[in-house]
Amino acid sequence: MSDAFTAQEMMIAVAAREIRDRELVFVGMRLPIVAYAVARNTHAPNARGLFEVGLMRDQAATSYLGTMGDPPNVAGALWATRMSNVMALMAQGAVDLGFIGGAEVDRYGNLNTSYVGPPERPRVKLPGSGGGADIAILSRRWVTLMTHERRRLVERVSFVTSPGHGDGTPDWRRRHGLLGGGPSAIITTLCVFRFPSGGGEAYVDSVHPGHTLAEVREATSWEVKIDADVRETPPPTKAELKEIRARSQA
Amino acid sequence: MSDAFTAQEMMIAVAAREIRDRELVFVGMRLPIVAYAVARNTHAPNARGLFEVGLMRDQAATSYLGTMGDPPNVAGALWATRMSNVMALMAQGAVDLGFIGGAEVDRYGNLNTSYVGPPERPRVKLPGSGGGADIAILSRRWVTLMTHERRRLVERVSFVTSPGHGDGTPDWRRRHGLLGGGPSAIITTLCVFRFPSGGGEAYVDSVHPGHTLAEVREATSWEVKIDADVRETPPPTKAELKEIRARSQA
Amino acid sequence: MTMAQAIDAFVADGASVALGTGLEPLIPFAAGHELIRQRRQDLELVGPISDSLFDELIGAGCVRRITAAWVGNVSEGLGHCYRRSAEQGVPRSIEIHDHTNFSISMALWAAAWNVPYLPARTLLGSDILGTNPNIREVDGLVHISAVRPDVTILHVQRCDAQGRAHAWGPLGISEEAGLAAERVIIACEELVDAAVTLSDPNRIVLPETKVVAVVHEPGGAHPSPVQGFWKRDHVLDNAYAAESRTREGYEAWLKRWVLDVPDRQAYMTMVDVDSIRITGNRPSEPVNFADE
Amino acid sequence: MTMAQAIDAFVADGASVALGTGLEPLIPFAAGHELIRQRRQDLELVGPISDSLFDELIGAGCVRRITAAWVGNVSEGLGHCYRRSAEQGVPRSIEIHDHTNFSISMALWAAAWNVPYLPARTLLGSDILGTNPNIREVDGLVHISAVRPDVTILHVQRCDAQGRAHAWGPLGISEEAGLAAERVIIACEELVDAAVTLSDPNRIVLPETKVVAVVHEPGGAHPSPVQGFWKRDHVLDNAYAAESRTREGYEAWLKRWVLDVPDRQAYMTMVDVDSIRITGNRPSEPVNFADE
Repeated sequence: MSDAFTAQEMMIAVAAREIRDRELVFVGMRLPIVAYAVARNTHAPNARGLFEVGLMRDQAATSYLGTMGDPPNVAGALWATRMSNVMALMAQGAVDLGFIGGAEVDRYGNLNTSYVGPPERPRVKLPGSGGGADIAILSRRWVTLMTHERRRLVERVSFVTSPGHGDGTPDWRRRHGLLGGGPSAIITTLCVFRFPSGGGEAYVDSVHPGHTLAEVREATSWEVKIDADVRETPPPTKAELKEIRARSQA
Repeated sequence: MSDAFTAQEMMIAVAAREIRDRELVFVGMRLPIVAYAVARNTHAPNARGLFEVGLMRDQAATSYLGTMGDPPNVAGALWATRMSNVMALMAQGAVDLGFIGGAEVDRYGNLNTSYVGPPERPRVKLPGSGGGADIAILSRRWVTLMTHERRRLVERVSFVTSPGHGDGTPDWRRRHGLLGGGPSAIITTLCVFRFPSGGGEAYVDSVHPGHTLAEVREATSWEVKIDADVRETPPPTKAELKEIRARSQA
Repeated sequence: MTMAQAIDAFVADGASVALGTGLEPLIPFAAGHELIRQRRQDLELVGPISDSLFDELIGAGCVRRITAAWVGNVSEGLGHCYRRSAEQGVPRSIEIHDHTNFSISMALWAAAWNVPYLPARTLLGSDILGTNPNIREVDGLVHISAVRPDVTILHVQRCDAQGRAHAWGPLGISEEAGLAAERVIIACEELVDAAVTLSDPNRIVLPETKVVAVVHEPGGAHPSPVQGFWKRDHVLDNAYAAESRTREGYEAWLKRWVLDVPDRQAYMTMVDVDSIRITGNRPSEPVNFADE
Repeated sequence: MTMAQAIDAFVADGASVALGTGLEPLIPFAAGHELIRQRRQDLELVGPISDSLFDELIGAGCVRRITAAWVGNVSEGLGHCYRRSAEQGVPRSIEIHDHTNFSISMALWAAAWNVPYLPARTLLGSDILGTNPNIREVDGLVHISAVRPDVTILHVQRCDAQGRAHAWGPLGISEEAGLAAERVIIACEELVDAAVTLSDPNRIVLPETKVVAVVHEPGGAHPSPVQGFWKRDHVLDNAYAAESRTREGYEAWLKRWVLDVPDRQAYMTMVDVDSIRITGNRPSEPVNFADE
């Protein structure tokens, strides 16, 4: 197995490390499904995955998943139920960590997956929230994964589908009645952003191997904050890469 | 089989005749369970029974039921589910007829199954609504069965658990937002009361064989209205008695 | 874990406890009797119809508040301990939060979805609106406040040691009561391998993350029925209804069936189990969960 | 009944139709294709995530309004027909009532319980509050108006002729979509005897009183998966995503896979069924419904 890794593999490895052992993780589509499997089979053997389609699991599926509803994700599930029951657990604060995809994110972690341009005649019509806004509002903390491009990391999203830390003022979420803690990280193809506790603006916490802060600045629309202790993101381990590659589509 | 019949058998036969073919009937405890079975096996072969415990049936249970949740009522059910799903059907107006028991009823068909005397220190604490108030408010029409005694048929109930036609003024139910049509009959051990369409006061529609209007007047707290065409209640048929007796506890 | 251990560990004095959520079947009588033996005080009991279990607990003086649609016994209606408590304060007075079957379900769904209330179309025109402070009319609808049990106790047919419970037959309000609760205790007829429960994840009533204790307690729902295992014991239902009519009769019943009985195993030796045991087999047709 | 007959009889122009309530599995593609063949107009589509089915129907010009959480295709995200419609009005403009997965479920439960709205804790802080007129903030909660489909179409694993449907695996919002609807059409992999369905009344998804048509339609959910019957067809998922990028590509796809195909049976002859058929057996453990 090659130790060289792709940007996507780096993102999945970072996402997997966000999952702590024994946590209940709301697993969305695509990369987070793989991240859950990696975490489960490496450092978080007791992490459970919750899927809005109506599933709970404590083991990774044994074969490739195109979606969370594919048959291998159902076989061996701990619970097959209605979506509204899964949402009940999240509304109660039982979901420790959620993953959300997005087309655009801003410096306060707000996500747009609905409209670029005016909703009545958008420049780009995106697919919509799915469960994204629910996760953003109700999970204890959440993480988004995104290709690092200027058109995706924007000063302010034109439409807030899934609220992050709002306008970045202290305690914005609590003041607006949002139950969950909001985004804790933005994982991109170049770096990892994190947020101060209580909300506010994203800062660069680590830069992926082979990339530079200059690249990050260049590919971000806003003037990025850099953590004083910024470091290099630890590359995917052999164990992580093995799990990731076992779950890529043939 | 004896043609003589008890007051209870007369009540069950009348209750069964309230069920029309193809109706969805919300079947409560005790006598109505038998009434559904009688109707289903005589004149209403396509009537379905709905049980708040979480069941739908299209056939009578094959052996004695102490309650609607007894095992013979589950075997062969068309649906075993949650109570809230059964209530959904009733809230939508899908239940044609409901049965409710009560300790006290008044001339407008209001039922008390909660408190005789002040709620804070009642003279008699009754068991409460169960699903009674739900049926009274949401089924398209309903019927109550009661032993005919002055202490049960009262001028005004001291506590309205399950609303009938309220204060008896026209359209009381509609004006108060109650979706269902309200009580259509009170079946007692002596007679059958019915109500004018749109609500109002109960009147004696028929008197059971062997009983008289004088008895009815004597055993009722209010001055009863009598229908101009008051008749004798047709006695239980042989077929009805056979079904009723097959379902009495050994 | 034994029932005594589960009650000791997870039900405190003053707790709000949902019981009897099956309405008539699957009533966790064994758990109720253990609450009495451990002399729990000041409980709030939450449920719809609960066979005679709530009446028994009220008579034993365990209860501070009833949040339920109906309290009595299914043999004859009136709950004699409930009457004595409400009418005479014997053995103590209780607070009564009246519900209907529909409204208690909505109160639990409100808690499950973590909203302060759910609106419903029931209770309009009922005097219950005036006596339960947690139900009120708003704009032609009725708002039913959330009810959040500290613990929900369910009796089910089978469960594995990790808390994956299979129940079948009508489910009453068991699902919402479990989801609404802080924690869940499962009592089961059969303790089975995880391979059995996970063979059918659709039949698992609740997420295992809610379950704090699994008690293998055959007969734990007696005298209420358990589909596939036990018929209703009409004889003992009727006996309770008759004996509890007087306080002395209730106390004799309590001594004989609860206080002098160490646990459910001993209790079941006192029951005519042959008359109520279900011996037939009426199996569900399997479904195929294969993924390839 | 055939799917053509069921759509003809029970889905009118202008109807509100809930489809794809399984989110990703059990999507009733066959029904969607028949709606296109019968040139239904001005539909309101109701659903959570619907694989690419909503995108296909939008491209075919059948849709007046989308009431959904997500429209795209599961292979690559963006729904190209949805984009062309919203961005350019091609082939027609549509009205969009944005939801989240949670809020569309609550909207259907509101209709199921016949209340005008349900409150929820989601959507606070989201701009969706400003664009969907049926969702509004009230006292720190979000009130989600009831959504009542005229018809809900479900694909399930097995059903009997009387409409008792067994589905297994994750259920998404199928239950509330069926209860909320005026009527339900069931498409099934296997048409079975009532003895099979009634052997397990807990697995019956909906009351038969809602069901107006049962269509025996093997493969009717392709390319979405059906537990125990079919894997997802990634190849055809990907093909749709690629071909629908241009209007011409979509029209060629539509001609080939929908318009030139008389029915689902013919469609399935065009699919590499051997690559996606599930052949294994992973049976659920039976439970005992005996009553004596």
